[in-house]
Amino acid sequence: MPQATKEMESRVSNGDRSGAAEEQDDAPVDIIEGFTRDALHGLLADMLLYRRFEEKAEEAYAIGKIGGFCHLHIGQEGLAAGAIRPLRADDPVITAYRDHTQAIAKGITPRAAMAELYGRVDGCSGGRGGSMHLFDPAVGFMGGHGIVGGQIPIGAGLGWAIRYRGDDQVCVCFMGDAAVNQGAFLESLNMSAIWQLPVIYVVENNEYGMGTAFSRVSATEMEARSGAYGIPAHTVNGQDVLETYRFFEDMAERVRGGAGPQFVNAETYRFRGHSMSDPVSGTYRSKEEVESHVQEQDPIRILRDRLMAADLLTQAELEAMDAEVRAVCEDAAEFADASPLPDPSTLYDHVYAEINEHGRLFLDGRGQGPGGTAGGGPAGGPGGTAGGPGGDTHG
Amino acid sequence: MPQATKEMESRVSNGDRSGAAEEQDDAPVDIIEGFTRDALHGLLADMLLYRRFEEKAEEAYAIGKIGGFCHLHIGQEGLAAGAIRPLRADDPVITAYRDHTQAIAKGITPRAAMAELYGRVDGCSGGRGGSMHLFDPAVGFMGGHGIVGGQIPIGAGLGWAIRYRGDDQVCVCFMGDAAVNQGAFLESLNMSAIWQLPVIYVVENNEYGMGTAFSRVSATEMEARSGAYGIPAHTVNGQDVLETYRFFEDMAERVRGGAGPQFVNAETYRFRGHSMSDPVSGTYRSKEEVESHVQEQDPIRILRDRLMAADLLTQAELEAMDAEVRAVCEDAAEFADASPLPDPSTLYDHVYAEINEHGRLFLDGRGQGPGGTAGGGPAGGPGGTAGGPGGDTHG
Amino acid sequence: MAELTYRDALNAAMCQEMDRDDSVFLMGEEVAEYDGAYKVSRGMLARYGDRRVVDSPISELGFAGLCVGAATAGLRPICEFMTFNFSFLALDQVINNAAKMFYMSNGQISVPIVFRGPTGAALQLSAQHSQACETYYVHAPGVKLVTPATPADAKGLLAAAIRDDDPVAVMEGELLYNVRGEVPDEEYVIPLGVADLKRSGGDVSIITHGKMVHVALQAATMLARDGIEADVLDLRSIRPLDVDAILETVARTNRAVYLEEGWPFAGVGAQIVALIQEEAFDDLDAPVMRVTQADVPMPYAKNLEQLAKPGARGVVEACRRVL
Amino acid sequence: MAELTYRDALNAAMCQEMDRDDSVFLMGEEVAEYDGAYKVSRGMLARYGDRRVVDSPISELGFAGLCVGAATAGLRPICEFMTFNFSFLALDQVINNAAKMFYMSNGQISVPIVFRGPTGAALQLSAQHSQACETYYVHAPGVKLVTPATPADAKGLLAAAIRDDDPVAVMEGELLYNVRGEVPDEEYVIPLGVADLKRSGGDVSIITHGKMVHVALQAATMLARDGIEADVLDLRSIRPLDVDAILETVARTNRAVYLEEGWPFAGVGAQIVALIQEEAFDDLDAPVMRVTQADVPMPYAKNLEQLAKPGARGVVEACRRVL
Ligand SMILES: Cc1ncc(C[n+]2csc(CCOP(=O)(O)OP(=O)(O)O)c2C)c(N)n1
Ligand SMILES: Cc1ncc(C[n+]2csc(CCOP(=O)(O)OP(=O)(O)O)c2C)c(N)n1
Ligand SMILES: [Mg+2]
Ligand SMILES: [Mg+2]
Repeated sequence: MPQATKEMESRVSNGDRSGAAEEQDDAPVDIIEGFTRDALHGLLADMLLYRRFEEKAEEAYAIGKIGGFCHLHIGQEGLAAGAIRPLRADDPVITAYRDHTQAIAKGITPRAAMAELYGRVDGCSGGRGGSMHLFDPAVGFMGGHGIVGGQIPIGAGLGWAIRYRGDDQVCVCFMGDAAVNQGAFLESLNMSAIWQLPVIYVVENNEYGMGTAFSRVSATEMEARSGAYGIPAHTVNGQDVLETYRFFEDMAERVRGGAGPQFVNAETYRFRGHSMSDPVSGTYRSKEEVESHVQEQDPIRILRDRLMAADLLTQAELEAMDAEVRAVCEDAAEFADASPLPDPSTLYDHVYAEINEHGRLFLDGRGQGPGGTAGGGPAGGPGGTAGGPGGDTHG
Repeated sequence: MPQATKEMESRVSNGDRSGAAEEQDDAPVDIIEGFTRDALHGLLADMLLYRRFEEKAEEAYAIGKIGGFCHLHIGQEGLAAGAIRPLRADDPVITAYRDHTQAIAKGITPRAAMAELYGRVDGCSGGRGGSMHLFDPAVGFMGGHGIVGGQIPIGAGLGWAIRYRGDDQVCVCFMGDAAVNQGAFLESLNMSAIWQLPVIYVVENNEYGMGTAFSRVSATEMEARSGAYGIPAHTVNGQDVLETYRFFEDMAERVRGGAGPQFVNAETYRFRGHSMSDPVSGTYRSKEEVESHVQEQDPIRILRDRLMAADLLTQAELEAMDAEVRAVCEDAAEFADASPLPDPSTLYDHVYAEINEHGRLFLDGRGQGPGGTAGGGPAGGPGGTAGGPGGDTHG
Repeated sequence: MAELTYRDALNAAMCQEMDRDDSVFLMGEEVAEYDGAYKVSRGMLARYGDRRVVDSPISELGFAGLCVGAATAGLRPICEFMTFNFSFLALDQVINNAAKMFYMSNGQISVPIVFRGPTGAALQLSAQHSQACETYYVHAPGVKLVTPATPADAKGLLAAAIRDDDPVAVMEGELLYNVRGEVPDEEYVIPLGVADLKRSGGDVSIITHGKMVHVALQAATMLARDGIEADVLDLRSIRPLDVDAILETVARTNRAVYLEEGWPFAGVGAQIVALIQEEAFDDLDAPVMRVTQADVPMPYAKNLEQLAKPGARGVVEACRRVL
Repeated sequence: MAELTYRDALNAAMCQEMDRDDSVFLMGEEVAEYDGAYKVSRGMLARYGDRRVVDSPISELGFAGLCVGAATAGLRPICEFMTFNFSFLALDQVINNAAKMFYMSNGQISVPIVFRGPTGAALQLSAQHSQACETYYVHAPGVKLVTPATPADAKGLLAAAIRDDDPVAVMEGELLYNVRGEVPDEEYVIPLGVADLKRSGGDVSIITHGKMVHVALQAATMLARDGIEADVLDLRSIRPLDVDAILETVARTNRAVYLEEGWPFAGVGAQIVALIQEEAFDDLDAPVMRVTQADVPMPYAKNLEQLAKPGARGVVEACRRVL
């Protein structure tokens, strides 16, 4: 079931959806590498949705509707579609801050994602998280994490919980190429190996961590990084969504079957700057380098061209598809814009899950307890302007 | 120059001493693997010194002269002698908390080491550091560190400083087998590789981290751990001091010559418990296992037997040697015992290297500044009994 | 009621909770085969097996993070740090993940984890092994912190911590493990946020927590010899904080001393002093004094260590100054 | 005197010190080829080459530790954290090694290192990227901490920090980098431990540090409209702490408010309040109030973030309460 067109319907379909058509021998002409025409259109529509969603976010950021850091996945959509769509609804996925399209691929609606970027109450994190912290455990999306490498041990823990309960889910834990230089990588992979946790660690290897080429911060190739713990390394072309999809479909089943942790070097490329404030090209990579990737390595163009060459997609179909996903994104933006800001009275909600009648949890004299009047609460109050004259932000 | 017998003399001889006799063709009968008789006796005497020193410490601990944690190196002396004695005096060495014999091998006198264990003012760390924190930068011994893996980045930094200055020293950074599971290991080795730092990382692989066998916390062999960063791995038998010595003599020169960082898996075995409170054998390793190592893998016995078999050592010579090092250790203990406790008035010395006339650095109202009388200083005072009823200590 | 050591009381709490809830497990260095570096988990591997009592590699950041991840999936990990000194390596996972995940996810993902182990100094363990770590765990909101001083409190507070849906740090003491005391046999919990008046005096309030409760009681005994009767208020829980109990004792005595094991600068005591003067300014007849560790790294030498640690004599002196 | 941005003043300080001392080098993520995530090191790679201006992998624990090691060997590293939020990963190296090595080695090994980068919240960066980290750096003795608020202070304090023989954390602010101000052209240092009275009033003392100095000045302007004249004391240096300057302003005004960007529990403010009441109890006509970040992780939503941050109106209110 193509994700984009079914957007407004249930998202629980993830697990049921099979791109494979091996058993359908009534439709051989509609097939590329075993994907039916519908499945192929679905993947294309998915990636188009992710692309248009982020283009919309880009627009919204430019006019100040979205604030803070905003890291676009544009160029890397083959990995969201290819690595996540084959998973079951109950397979947990966790990633870093470049998380919009993974979140949508896992089942967060464009509305809920966009509203989160807008910092609104209908956002998937209620407006508290923002771009870097999309969450929805109900669809198995465990965030959205801002500390490089910080999600890797959490991913191992999700795998641990699966094994502990004797369940058969698989955790997919994404990270950037730069994250493999964090100690957390060693510690997590080692534990995953000794306890044979059902985790697929996926490096979205877009060749750069901000402005630093991987080759400048590693003396070895990416594939060499997991052997130290006895974890098999695989390389997949993330720009080829069909290859990626097949790989993850197969790998998820193998890990589900007890193959133990895996390490995937997924080759990809980021078409935009590191974050909104970072130029697309500049000191660390040339305009030409970016341009050649955009021309030749765009996962959407690659699939589109292939489908057209095989007469499985017409220009009209493509335009209809694009119009459809654009409408979804337009709707998401309108929805987000109409969604209210979080109620100020909720500021102290969800810091703690359990608050009893004893003791004070918030020590600023305003959050809870007797303070506020009897001398307890001069702290801040609905603050005036914060922070002094404007600065700027990295990403 | 054998270390033990020259104990009371200068310790700066490290660098000048060469175990090799390749050029001395007047004494071929006295040679094993190119070591002269003197060099062989020297290495044996060194290891005997380390052994007797720690046996003395063990005795002193039992009668409460030494407190806190005390981790003995007994059984692993081949590495102190074999890996450190070939180094130059100005080559920095850094290690973990099991540091007595490395410290002595690098040039800290048994007196200064023992006084430190006693917590006395003549200790190499003035009594502030204790067993785990022996320091003497003047002889290139950079500690003595208590956080597992914490010394590894420091070791990389010592290598960095050498490279930065264009000098030709080599840093030897020891760690336990369990330390390779710390993230600091990945981060340090990776930086050492990309910047080609002159550091030899040595795992004293005694098979256990406290009560945990390495095989229980690693899915791979030790040698597999450095390839992820492109750092060559070597294995050396740490119980064979001659092999170890030759290896490090050669490796230090290669690294000095620009070979880049190296990783050495030095196989060894700890004959005592992890620390003083830990039984020698028990839940995690059998009595038999320990006994067989003591019988067959004692670096001192191995060298002794070899020398005797080659008629390069008589029983009388051995006994004289032993008496000599025992005397050195006896002297060290007497020296330590006679050394005063640190002056209480120095409590606040050496927290900061630079104290100006402005501001207050110590906020307890007693360390510095105007406090102490005008309301500033009720804190503690020469405290009564601390901490309540006795407990116990791990190690 | 049986007399138990503090160590065994902690053990009893863990067993009590593991018996009632399969989602509780214990992970840490040496907790299983070795029965715990301090034998707190003695017998637990034998009783629960290696699915639930798990030896970790020496990877504090990693196993703490793994436990946080397992908690986000609904398990209830007890993450033992051999000592809290080593948990600086894991602090990113504590502060950035455990403490914030519930908030960032808008209450969708709770993190019911316990971090436990000894904090503070034992005997001559030197600078890297002798730190009271409370401040690092309470400064950021999102984590709770309890510091049991007696066996009965140890059992009740640890059990409550395990049942709590938030991350709770349980800070123990190496020098407390052998302390004995009456511990109810039955299943019980002590709610977080309830201080305990361990001694009722009325002339001056000694407010404290953790291991220092014993030092405070000792000081109170010394003061009593001179006819000065001190309240000894054991906070037990640092976050949530029993502000009412603090204000109550201060309202009665009008004079207070905070005793803590750690360093003064931005310590727990600083917060309590600030709170008292903010909320009970008019009750105070004298400044609230603090007795803390000397503001130096812990030295190894016996005499210097003794000097650096807060002690009963220092507390007595401080009480005299505020009287 | 030229008008410089805070960013360029920091750059000028680093260049000044690198020119005079070859042992000074800069290491951090993106500091070289990218000219710094916030462009603080703009032009430095070109000027000093990649021996002295070094891009590190994203390995906070590792490169901070490497810099500590280099410092023990006598170099003077400037270790840039892209933001201090990421330095929780490195805290073990800061607290256990940088802060303690000099003491443990009995004064044999000093650690002349600077840790610098922005601390505190910028705009809508959410919980993991918006923390004031001062408490984590001052609780343990052994590290010094300065928090320049203006370009001139930035240049003078950073230069002093680089020359200092101890570990010094220099906490900046993302929202300060574009602030402009007069900066002396010549070489100078501002000694650590000297507070600066940024405004002289006399009715009430607003004591603060770092970015909040600007909020305090704004609050003082608001108060002045109602005829209330506030002292604004910028501590500039948190450790060493200019206790005399604090006591001096409090002695004059008898009323004080501490304004800080971070959380209240065991914050810098708690320490200052405790100190004032310990050492100037009789000078106080009212409790010292604190204005802090709300005791919650920083939310993303614009309105909640605004509400969580301490602001000038809150300061004005607090001042009115103590008057
Ligand atoms: C621990 C930590 N250090 C630094 C940062 C700042 N930072 C954010 S993203 C980033 C680059 C990460 O690159 P990579 O892992 O390759 O992911 P990508 O952005 O390419 O997806 C850096 C340095 C951070 N968020 N966390
Ligand atoms: C970060 C940290 N975690 C835990 C400890 C407690 N501890 C001290 S030594 C040790 C075992 C280390 O084993 P290994 O590295 O093999 O060295 P060995 O003792 O065998 O020489 C442990 C767990 C510590 N000191 N530091
Ligand atoms: Mg990348
Ligand atoms: Mg070992």
